[in-house]
Amino acid sequence: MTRPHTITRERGLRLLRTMRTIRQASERIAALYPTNVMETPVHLCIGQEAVAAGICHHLQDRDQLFLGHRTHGPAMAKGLGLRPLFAELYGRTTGCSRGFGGSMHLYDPEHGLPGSSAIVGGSIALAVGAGLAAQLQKQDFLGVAWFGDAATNAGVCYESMNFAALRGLPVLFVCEDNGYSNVMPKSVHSAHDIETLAKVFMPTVAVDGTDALATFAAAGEAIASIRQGGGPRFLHCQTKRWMKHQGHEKCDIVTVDRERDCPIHKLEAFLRGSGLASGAELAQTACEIEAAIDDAIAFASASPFPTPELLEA
Amino acid sequence: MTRPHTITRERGLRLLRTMRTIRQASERIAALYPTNVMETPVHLCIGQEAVAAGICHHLQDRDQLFLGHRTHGPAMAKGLGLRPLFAELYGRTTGCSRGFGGSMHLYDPEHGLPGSSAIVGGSIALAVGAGLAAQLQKQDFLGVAWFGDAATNAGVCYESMNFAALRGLPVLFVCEDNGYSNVMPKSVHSAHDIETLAKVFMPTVAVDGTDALATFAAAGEAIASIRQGGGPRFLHCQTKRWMKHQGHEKCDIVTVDRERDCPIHKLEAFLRGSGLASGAELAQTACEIEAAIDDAIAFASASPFPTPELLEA
Amino acid sequence: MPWSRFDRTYEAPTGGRQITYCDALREGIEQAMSHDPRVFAIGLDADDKFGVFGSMRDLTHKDRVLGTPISENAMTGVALGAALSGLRPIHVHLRVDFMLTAMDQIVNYVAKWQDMFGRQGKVPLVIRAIVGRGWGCGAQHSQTLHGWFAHSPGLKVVTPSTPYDATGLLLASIADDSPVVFLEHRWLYKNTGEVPSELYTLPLGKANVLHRGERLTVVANSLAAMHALTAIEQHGLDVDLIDPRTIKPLDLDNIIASVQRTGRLMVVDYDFPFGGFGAEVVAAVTERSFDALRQPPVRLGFPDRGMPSSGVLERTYYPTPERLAQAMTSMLLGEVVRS
Amino acid sequence: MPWSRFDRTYEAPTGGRQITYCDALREGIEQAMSHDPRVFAIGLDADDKFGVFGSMRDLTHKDRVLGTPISENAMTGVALGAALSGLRPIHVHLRVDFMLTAMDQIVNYVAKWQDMFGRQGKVPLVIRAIVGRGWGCGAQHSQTLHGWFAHSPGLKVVTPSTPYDATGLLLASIADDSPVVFLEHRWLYKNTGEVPSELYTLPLGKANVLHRGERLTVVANSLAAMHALTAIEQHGLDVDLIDPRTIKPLDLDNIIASVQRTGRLMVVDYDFPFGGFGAEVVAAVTERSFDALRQPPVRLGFPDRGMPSSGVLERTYYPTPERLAQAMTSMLLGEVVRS
Ligand SMILES: Cc1ncc(C[n+]2csc(CCOP(=O)(O)OP(=O)(O)O)c2C)c(N)n1
Ligand SMILES: Cc1ncc(C[n+]2csc(CCOP(=O)(O)OP(=O)(O)O)c2C)c(N)n1
Ligand SMILES: [Mg+2]
Ligand SMILES: [Mg+2]
Repeated sequence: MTRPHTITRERGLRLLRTMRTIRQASERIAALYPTNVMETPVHLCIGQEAVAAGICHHLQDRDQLFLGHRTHGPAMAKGLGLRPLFAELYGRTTGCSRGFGGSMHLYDPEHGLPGSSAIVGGSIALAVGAGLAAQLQKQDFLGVAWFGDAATNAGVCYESMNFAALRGLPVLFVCEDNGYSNVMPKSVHSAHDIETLAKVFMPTVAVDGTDALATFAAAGEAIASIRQGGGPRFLHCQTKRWMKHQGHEKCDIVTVDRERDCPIHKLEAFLRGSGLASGAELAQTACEIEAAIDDAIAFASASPFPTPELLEA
Repeated sequence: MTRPHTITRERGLRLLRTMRTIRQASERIAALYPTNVMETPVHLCIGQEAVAAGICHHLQDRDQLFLGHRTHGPAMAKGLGLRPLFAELYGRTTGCSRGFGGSMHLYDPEHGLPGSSAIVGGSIALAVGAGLAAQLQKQDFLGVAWFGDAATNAGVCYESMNFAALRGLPVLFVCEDNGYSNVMPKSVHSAHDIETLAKVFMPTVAVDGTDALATFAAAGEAIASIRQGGGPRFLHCQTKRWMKHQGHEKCDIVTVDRERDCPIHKLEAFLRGSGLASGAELAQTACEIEAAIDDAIAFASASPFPTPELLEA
Repeated sequence: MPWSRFDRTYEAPTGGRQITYCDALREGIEQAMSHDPRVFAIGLDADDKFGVFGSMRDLTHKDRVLGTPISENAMTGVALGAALSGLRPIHVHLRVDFMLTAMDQIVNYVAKWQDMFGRQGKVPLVIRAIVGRGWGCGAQHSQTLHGWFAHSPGLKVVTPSTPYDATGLLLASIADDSPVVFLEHRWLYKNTGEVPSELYTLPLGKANVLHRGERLTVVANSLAAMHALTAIEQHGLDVDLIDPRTIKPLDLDNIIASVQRTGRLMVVDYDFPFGGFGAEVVAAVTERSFDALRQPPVRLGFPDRGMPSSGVLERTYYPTPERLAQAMTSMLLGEVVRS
Repeated sequence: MPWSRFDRTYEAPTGGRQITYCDALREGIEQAMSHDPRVFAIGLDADDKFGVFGSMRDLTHKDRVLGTPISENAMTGVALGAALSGLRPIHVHLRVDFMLTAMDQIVNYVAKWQDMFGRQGKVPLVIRAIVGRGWGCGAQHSQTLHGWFAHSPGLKVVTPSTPYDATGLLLASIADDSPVVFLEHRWLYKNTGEVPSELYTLPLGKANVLHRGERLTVVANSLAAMHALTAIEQHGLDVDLIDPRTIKPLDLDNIIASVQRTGRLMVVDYDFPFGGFGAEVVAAVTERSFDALRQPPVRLGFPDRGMPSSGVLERTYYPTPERLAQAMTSMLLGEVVRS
């Protein structure tokens, strides 16, 4: 799917920076992972960066984003810094969860990350609760539920959609559909079509989740409608998971076309092609991000470990 | 909704007998209830008899019917005798659950009643399990899930529909929609339309659940398709609850038209009008049923109470 | 903070106004909602005309009483999400048994949320549930589960037995910044007792001595505490009756101080016998004041099987004040008591 | 009945074939499925290439190994419904924590089904789950929960510690006509031990004595039993080590007989400390053989908080054989041991 995009240079570069940060941080994690400096199971989202960037660029700090196990990408896009992220992966007190969470449990309330959960599905309900809090308090923040395709099989997902729809809550449902639950393809876990199902409860939009500009545009419309009191919306973002479900290895069951499937390649090609940015600029961005990752890792490595007294009840 | 029915005299009389048995037994329970001979919370289904009769007349003893809290009607229609039913309500050892179940937990495996549950929703999954057992054993019985409109809000309902659809299991989903969850109307508990939702997973048919012949016809088609290996089906039966959610009192929130809403009145009118049965015959049926209820109550009252040793672990 | 809080001594006042346990709960909720606009109530049938067995009828702030579909699991998550987004929810269940549909949210989410992120945030969430019993309700509508919730780190568990405790502990639970499971026994709803009309809280984790005695320490909570009190009073037994009021945190110090005096321990725990609260009290007391015990401790509770429905079986299944009195008397006579 | 069953003595055989705990489980499942066409396995990712950490890889009867969506609650009901319709399901969870999403089915349905209908029917259902630990998995992926399940009447709870027990108890569980929760610790999967190749079952409710000693009775199950054994052997401690193997039914007679000899009791329970299995053993032993105890009993387990993820915190949170050895030594020296 190619359609003409209108985007400012600044927005384009910011989207790219977010995606590159996620990609480069993920690749660094993958590279370091075999050395066991990070004792925590990681679920990388290489290939899925456009979803995080495209959506989170519309969100404010006050919007409450609830994540599942595949946290890194959307957490960074929402504002979690590289230092507190890496420090958490390194199990240090300076980590965003002070070393108590690990990869699956990231926390940064100042950037609207009230926590994430490793039990698939349940955090969807928490986002609906955030939407309820906004409605009851007559405040204009959103609850954002972020989940994978397989989470739509969990009863809590339906219960949450029903309640959000019943009360017209300001909640954005983001289904980051990589087509798999670990090695189980969607056809084996879902009899339903995700959009058909979501439409039973709320307006639903499908988007190419490997295309940052398309995702950004669709998310913009959905979020604007929610902010205007239009009730919950569902964004179905189809994307690809390049890595294995968990860990640092490449996925051996998903065929990836490194050009057509790569959200970063796509956006860079667009930016260069439309004259919004030069190749040198893009290389520069990559370098800056690499330096920031170096800094974060140095910070994490130098940070103290938590002390056992912290375990006292 | 009136449409011409074709039905044999015998089938018509049998449907009527089932409905009358349910109605008269329920009315007797309501009458006796204030005397506390039955120490157990009853959920009567006066007004809903056509659903039980119309569907269960297509079921065999080997078909496994799983019920919720509103048990009496479908249990009787499926084959549970008046004696074991009343004895259970009277808390006697001769009860179908030996005095351990009460109104909400009826058991009669010989008639395909492997049990019922007072926790809304969960038994839907059990019926799917029965369907799975049939499929794995290559046997031709059905699992039948029987639930109210509000049970469609419970996550387990969706999870069950998805799995039944995924595997094409021989399961009939019966939603006995009386429009209420206790005093809460459907609009307050369901954002979705029940049929639209069910259709995401399987072929779905709506039927007037106060019309025994219509229900019988629709159930016949659905069940035949399931038996032919067509996978799960959903029957949405709209009906009315004449009594309060629980106990022996008339409902004060549902408006009932004793002619238009009464499944028994409708069927009797049809049978008489089409010359299939005479008024005298119908009166005779009512009398016979009354005698059977007298017998069941005498049996229950004379039956021994369970003894405390039975409680030993 | 609009939540004004003060702690009174945790002994019951005297000479005051008498209201029912049900009204005491209602008053606590009414006060909490009036004093703090962040407090709201949510639950299946919470907003209907029955008002949760009367405990939430005719509240002033009806706009903050929300009904829900039969979706207890997601609704628990909704309450948690709201608690993380500036509100102080009270999630209510008409039966504690329905909470089982929400155990993922309760144990994996609500209980763990603070620990999981290094205890940086607050989770001001109260889950109220009513414990049922008898009248043929059967095995799925009669569980108590307080010991079960207490097993799970991250949950406080409160089980008030008197109207005074009901208000004071409910207000303390709502004011608490960590999750509290608040269990009310349906059989206590009509009991009356003195309750001050001004707003007060009682500390969580402080036991109440319901009766003073020298020869036996009986630990009992909720309905069991009231039954034990009846037994002791009717039979004039020389028993120290301690109602922990909060199962967790558990006021072991108070219990142990009593056992040090009496040398004997009985726990009346209206729950399944394996593990749980009764086992914890016996185990903890034995570990910490072994030498004070003169006699084997005793637990009384339910048989280890699901609740029956027939009235005659129920009357055997559930302990009664009379049976508690017999057990206490036997124990004081040094006989072996089997629960 | 195609299910041929025989019980061997429940002591481990000697001189036989050595296989891993994982292979022992696999062999048990393979045998069960071969001997009884009614046996089938179902679970999320049960049918994928990883084969439930290897415990179900390359089974002969692949047609009886079914994957499921992430719908653990309904899938438990599906397994129960199948058990009520002529089959003998094994429902498997890759982590015991996921069972929390299914507690309504497990506690309200599976556990209660027989009691609720006057015990007229059979519920031949095994729920297998793997207990995880460590490596930054955090609070939602490291629970054990055996004591919690045991609290609920109607469930048997089995926690094998050796390959021999794994096969024999798994086959006994599958042959049982009541629901069994079967918990396998991931850390035991690579341990090897002697396992006969012919089909055998071990009785549920019979403890195993892993080490003989005279001065202290240590009760420990699953991984804790193996850690306790290591501690005892490495330090040459004079300890009777009893692995109950089934938490419920619990072989109290065996434990009490040991305490009668040694006069001292320690329970190592890798679980949260409040209530649960550890508390039950201490409480039950104290009640039933108070006079035999010479010293306060001791419980060792996890701190009362959710699991941390940082490696350094994990290494404090989780007990080790070394720490168990220290505690046993202190206890034998008569020092006060605090868990
Ligand atoms: C209730 C529950 N069941 C099973 C798991 C194990 N699990 C972790 S991630 C995962 C796959 C989830 O797939 P999806 O929702 O599509 O997200 P993705 O991993 O593809 O991002 C599974 C089965 C879990 N964490 N929680
Ligand atoms: C999980 C759960 N939540 C709440 C209840 C209390 N409850 C019993 S019946 C009922 C209403 C059910 O309505 P519906 O499913 O439409 O069936 P109906 O009573 O109308 O036949 C409720 C809320 C319950 N039994 N189980
Ligand atoms: Mg996926
Ligand atoms: Mg209804």
